Amino acid sequence: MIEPFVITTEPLDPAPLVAAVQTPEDGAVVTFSGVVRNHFDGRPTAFLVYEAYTEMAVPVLRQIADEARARWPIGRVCVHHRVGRLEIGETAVLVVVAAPHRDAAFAAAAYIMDRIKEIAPIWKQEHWADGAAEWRE
Amino acid sequence: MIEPFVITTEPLDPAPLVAAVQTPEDGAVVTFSGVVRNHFDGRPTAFLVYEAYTEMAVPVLRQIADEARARWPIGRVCVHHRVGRLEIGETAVLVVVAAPHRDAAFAAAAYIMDRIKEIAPIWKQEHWADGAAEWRE
Amino acid sequence: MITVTVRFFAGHRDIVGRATAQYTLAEGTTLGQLWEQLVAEYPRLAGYTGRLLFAVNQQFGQPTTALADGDEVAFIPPVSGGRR
Amino acid sequence: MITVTVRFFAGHRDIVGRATAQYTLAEGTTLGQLWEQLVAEYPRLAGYTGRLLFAVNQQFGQPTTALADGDEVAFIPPVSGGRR
Repeated sequence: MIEPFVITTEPLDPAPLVAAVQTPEDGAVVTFSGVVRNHFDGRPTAFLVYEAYTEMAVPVLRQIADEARARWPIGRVCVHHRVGRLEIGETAVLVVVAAPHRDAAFAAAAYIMDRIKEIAPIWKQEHWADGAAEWRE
Repeated sequence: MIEPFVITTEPLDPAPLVAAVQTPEDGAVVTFSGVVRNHFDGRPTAFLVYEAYTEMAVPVLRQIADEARARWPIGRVCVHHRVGRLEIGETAVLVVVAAPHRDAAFAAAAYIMDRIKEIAPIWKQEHWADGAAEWRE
Repeated sequence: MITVTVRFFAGHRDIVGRATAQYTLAEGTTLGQLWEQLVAEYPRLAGYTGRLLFAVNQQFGQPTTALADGDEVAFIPPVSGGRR
Repeated sequence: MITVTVRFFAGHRDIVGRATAQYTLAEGTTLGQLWEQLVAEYPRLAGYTGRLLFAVNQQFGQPTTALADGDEVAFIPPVSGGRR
């Protein structure tokens, strides 16, 4: 049994989430993976540290999924966000949306990611290759 | 080594495709899974049969990816389409797009699916639960 | 005269009853003319006129595309549909 | 008087130097008033005024939200950014 909304220090794997959202009603599953890039605006990144207000972030993720469900005919949604130190190429967030048809699944997944960036209490600290560090705000 | 554009009778697994598209430049990977639904416009489906003009479909998939790349700043793309008999819940097509930023990855993945439905020589035969069958046209 | 191979898929194959056929045609025959000939031979194909794609040697063509000896021709019925 | 717990995250925690603090406040103190008090105590927080979210007991609140004894308050600095 996969929890739909999770904040975790463990590496993220989309496969069980995709399996968890899919029902026989759904013709479309869209998975968004947010991955740690090797630079930001041209400045090389060494690694990232993500931090969350977990007790609040989990219900906020649920709220965001409910917002999406009110806007588009979608099925199940999973959002798992990793926290702690992440290396280049590691997955920071997975958003998985199932829907009967693909337009709704795409629109809802994009919306959920936008809203996570707007209101989910999850922060990213960029550790630059030159040793400096700063919270991305 | 994953071929980017494939028509296959084998079950599809997104994991190696996601790994194949991802480079250190990419902050976003969008995966679309097209899945066999249990009904179409309310009529129960038993299973589907997909057929492709494989020698043409593979270059057409590549062309569609190039069209997307001309429109949005994206990285690597994989499109794998299954053919043969597929049961309810099985994945018929995987479209995986990596990009530096997520808007381009979402837009390109949706565009690629739309174009596949428009021009890729791949056909779907619906086998209804009542025993009838017809090509979806 | 030229000889071309025609491949039939999906609904077309069901109507024609086979997956490939060879046709010997006058030089300069176009894709559109070959399609008309097929419709005359298999009247049930007529419903596809105007809603199919043309291909020669695995590349999209036009009704006006002239055929050459040895070409592989495909008339591509509407593809797999499904709501977005 | 009421006592509330304030949790600090990310850039706020770096400025304040700790992750939680308890404040004893007059009855009816609002989230906005508590934020003003924190800015007075930690002037480097001032740059966040107008671009942060408020939360009480893990739910979003407004500057006008009145606090109650035992509340857990969080001032949420702008979240993780990144271009779309």
